[in-house]
Amino acid sequence: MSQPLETPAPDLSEELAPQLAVELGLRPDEYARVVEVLGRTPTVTELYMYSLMWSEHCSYKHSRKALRMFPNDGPHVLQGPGENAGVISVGDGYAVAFKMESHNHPSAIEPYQGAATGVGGIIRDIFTMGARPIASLDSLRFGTLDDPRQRYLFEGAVAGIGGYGNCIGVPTVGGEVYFEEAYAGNCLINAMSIGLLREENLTRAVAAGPGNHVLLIGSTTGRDGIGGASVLASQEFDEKAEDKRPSVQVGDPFEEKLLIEACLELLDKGLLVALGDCGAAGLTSSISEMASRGEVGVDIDVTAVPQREEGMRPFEVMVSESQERMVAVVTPGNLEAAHAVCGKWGLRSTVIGRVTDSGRFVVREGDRVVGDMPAASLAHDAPVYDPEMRRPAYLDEAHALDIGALAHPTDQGTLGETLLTLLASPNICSRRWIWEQYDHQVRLGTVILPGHDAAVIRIGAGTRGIAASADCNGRYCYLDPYVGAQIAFAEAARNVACAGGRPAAITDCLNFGNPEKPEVFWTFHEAVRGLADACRAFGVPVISGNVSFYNESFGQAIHPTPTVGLVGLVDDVTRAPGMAFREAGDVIVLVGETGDELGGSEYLKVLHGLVGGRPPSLDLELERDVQEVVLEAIDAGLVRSAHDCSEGGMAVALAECCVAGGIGADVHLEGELPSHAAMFSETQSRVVVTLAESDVERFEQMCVGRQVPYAVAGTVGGDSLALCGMCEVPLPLLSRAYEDTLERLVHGDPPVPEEMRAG
Amino acid sequence: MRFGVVVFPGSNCEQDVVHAARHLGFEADYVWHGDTDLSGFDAVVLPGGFSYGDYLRCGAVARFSPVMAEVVRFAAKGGPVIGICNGFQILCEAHLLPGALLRNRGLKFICREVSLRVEDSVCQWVDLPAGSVVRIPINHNEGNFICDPEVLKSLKEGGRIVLRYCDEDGVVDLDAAPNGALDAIAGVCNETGNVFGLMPHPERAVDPVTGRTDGAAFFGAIAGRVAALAG
Amino acid sequence: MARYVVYVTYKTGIFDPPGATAQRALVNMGYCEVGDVRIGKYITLDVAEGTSEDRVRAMCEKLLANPVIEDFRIEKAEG
Amino acid sequence: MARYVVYVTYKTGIFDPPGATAQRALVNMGYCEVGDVRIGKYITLDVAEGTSEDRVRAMCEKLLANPVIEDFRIEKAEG
Ligand SMILES: Nc1ncnc2c1ncn2[C@@H]1O[C@H](COP(=O)(O)OP(=O)(O)O)[C@@H](O)[C@H]1O
Ligand SMILES: [Mg+2]
Repeated sequence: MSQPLETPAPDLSEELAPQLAVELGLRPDEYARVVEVLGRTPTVTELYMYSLMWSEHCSYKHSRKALRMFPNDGPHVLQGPGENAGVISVGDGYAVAFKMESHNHPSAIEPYQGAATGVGGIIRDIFTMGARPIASLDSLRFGTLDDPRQRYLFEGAVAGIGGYGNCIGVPTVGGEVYFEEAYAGNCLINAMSIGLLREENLTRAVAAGPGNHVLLIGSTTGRDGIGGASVLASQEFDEKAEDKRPSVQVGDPFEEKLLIEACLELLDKGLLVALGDCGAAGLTSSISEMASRGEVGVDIDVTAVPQREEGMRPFEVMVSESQERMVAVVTPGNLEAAHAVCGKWGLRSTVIGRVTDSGRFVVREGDRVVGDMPAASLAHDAPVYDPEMRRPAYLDEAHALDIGALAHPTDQGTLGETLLTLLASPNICSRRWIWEQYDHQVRLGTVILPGHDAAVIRIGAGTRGIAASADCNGRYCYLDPYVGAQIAFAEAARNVACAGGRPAAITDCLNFGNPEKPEVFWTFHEAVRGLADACRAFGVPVISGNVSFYNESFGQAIHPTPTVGLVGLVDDVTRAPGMAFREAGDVIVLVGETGDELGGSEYLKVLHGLVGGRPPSLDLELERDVQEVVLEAIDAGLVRSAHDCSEGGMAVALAECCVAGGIGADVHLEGELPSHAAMFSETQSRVVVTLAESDVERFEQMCVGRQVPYAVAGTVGGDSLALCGMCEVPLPLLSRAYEDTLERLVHGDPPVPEEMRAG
Repeated sequence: MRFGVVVFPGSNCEQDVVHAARHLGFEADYVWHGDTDLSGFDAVVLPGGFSYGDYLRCGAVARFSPVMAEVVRFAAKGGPVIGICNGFQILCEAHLLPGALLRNRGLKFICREVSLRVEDSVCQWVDLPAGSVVRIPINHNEGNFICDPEVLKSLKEGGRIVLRYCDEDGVVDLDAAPNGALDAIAGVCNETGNVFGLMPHPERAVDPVTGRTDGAAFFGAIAGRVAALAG
Repeated sequence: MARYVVYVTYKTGIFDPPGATAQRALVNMGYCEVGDVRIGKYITLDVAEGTSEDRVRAMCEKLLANPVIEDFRIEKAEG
Repeated sequence: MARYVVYVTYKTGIFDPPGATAQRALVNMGYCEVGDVRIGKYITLDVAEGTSEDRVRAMCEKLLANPVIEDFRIEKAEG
């Protein structure tokens, strides 16, 4: 490491520095490491920069080791973890980049802006790779809606996601949402974005070429979000949250839309050496990461940065999290042209420094040096921890629950009512109220709209496409993080398979409590292990992801929530069936086998107010075979509709198919199970498929061929769902229970009185 | 037949309109909001999106783009102009069409396929018989059409109400527009019928792979009209 | 720098969806004493010393307000 | 009926995209004298006679303003 060219004038005493370090969230040993790296007492600017870059949020210091368990390679992988987003090849020279990220803590303070800027951030990660964002998904968790605060958070977050995504013209095509007490003090807002690019346009954020310019493009820099990375995302939530309000950031989707167009044009014209986005830790992270990846240095002058506010200190400029800013490296020869493109789109573009060969990150205010650090030490020398883990005691207690001993409905009347109660459960009912607030069609690519198992997006002009789904049942993960994480993967893959997609790769967003608590870290480690094993079994790599720790309030951690975002490849989008029952007379085949698995079920929660037992078991080989059969049949053009069976069990899955198709069905659920188990058990690896009668035999052969259990269980038709010997419920009742619930829960607003209207 | 699709900063449906037009076998190209030359275009499209972020008021800033003066001239000469969603809002702000579009009554953005009844109008962009029902998606936060009573009267008398929100059977409930629009109005045109503004997105209902094709009629109608004039 | 303040309000008779919704919400929250609620814009403009009110009026007529649905009022803020 | 007027503005330091966009638009339209533009809300509340300012303040804190990013000022209107 070459010696500092100029040492910054000290502005912190040896006594004060360690104190500031602690305030900024650095541990004493971490501070010592900073001093060691620098060989002197850090300046204020340097201390801020290290405290953010070495925060959990930026450095993954607690999770890094565990994440090495994930498989990252596969036949389609063009870019694995480590860049702003992962990229896979999807054929015909096309590739897709995708990633999921959390914005939990900002959203808990200001749901609209928190969720909106979360979308803005993940979108920037995508076009930074040279990809045009073509679809987003959102994965949400709140407390129960009887609490006004939760309704406020839910409404605000959905409005924010729509407000931002709709404006920039990226369709929000899917997602998931759960309402559970465990999230009351700490909602989860995870956003996933998918971008499309030509393989040859794949861009990486690697700075190069000493003498090249560092160009800041987009919005001005203000004091917003200062310290956001460490203060907001890496500390537990408690009453102190109130004081952290000033660091809320307001998103500007219009500026982002211009950034997308300008940056893609800049890359298209080959005007950039490198491109990076300003996310957590602002200029500090984007520039230090670019520099260290390229093994070069940078020299930045904060006075050159367009500032939104008077009298900002150098450290404020360096760590500000003002939104909608991008950093590019440009050769002197291309500077003119780069400015021109930005100007055309009405964007500011300013040279704020240059690339050097010193390997150092030099920060100056005019000609005064205020920071001089090894660039790589900021980005890569953060400590890596090996946290202690301990299996939580609550597990045995929860597993001990004797579900058989509970009172279960047996007669037709109560079984029917139970089905309606489950359909109207906030965790099962239609999410139409959400996705109708999202533009899910812009770009004309959405072939399967929200409301089915997975969204299908056409790619290019032909029939090729991708299917995407985001899934995680936190209750299963609470009861068994290993199996729960595997089920998150299995369900995402099953959803995609039901849309005719072959799983290609996943991204993830691992939401957990405080990793410094051994019990919490154990659940994290188990979940990662489970997810890694599931990925291996399916030969599906993890190409990107995000870890969000410290999701606790008043010492209470959320359910472990390792959300999986899976993208699959669809050869012919016109064959994607969707889940709606189509024509009277179509034959209903139930693929897979139902066991007595009510542990962690929605039935147990809604009917008995219990979260306990063991989650459903998962046989990865059976799961794979079931999905293969469904895919084979879809490819063969046999499948009229396909819907996987998840929360609420087979009865709910069948009801959803009826409601979606506006037609009834007559089904016989065979087996020795008691009715309530046959109807509501959440056994995995099950899919409801409908076919024309003439195709049933071929389909049966496919099942036999793969030794997949199946049952020809009934036919589509009529205006009620009849479960032979169990219950019969009229279609209108099913629809009302399923369709109206969410809106009613959020706001039973009366319609606007006539006299209040114009004219 | 060549459509000129104007691109304002923040437009986000321009590519969809061009795709739809070309899918239907017509020519279509982009017109940058800073340009002032519309020669060579048979019809002008102001596409959907969020021009200038829809900040201040939808369409308020876009209206001052250099290209708009030319659009006004083009329309005055009888040239066909269609404003879709944000484009409709821009046409109202530019006073090429009457009224204004307020926040949806429920204050929620709405993305949904709706039924629309074709009214008996002078609009050159429609050749479907009055009373026909088309299914087309809407996608907006400010589609709540409003105008004062005199204007409404003149719209009715002048056959300038082009589309109304209705149910599957074509029945219109004047107070039941999804966005609260006055008289369930979804689209209006100018006196001469060449300037047409509507909230629904016909370009989203053209390609069978992604759903219905009812939107094709609007492109077809104006193309037929232009071809006829060309003789 | 001089400062002008511009108040933009809906014309009477124009339905104001946010205002109406806020009114309903307040009543639902137990503030039954609330009658009409109207939500307009409150715009502060910092302009070069000596900028005339007529200039500001022109800005309002052209851009800041929509005469079809809105009225506006201009005030010179005390510097 | 009594009338209160509420002014809602972004806290200082909070970015105001609509204001910034309006500012740029005005400059592009030739009003180069325009510096900062901030756009807030101007709310008129008609309430029953005798409603106290404290009640109105509560309404603002609970609904009309977002205390996380906005400040508000209340005025009792004459008449
Ligand atoms: N937060 C959300 N945003 C957008 N779409 C959502 C959201 N939550 C659920 N959806 C959509 O609603 C449908 C049902 O969701 P879900 O019950 O999670 O499906 P599944 O059980 O098959 O995973 C899916 O199409 C999903 O994409
Ligand atoms: Mg599913």
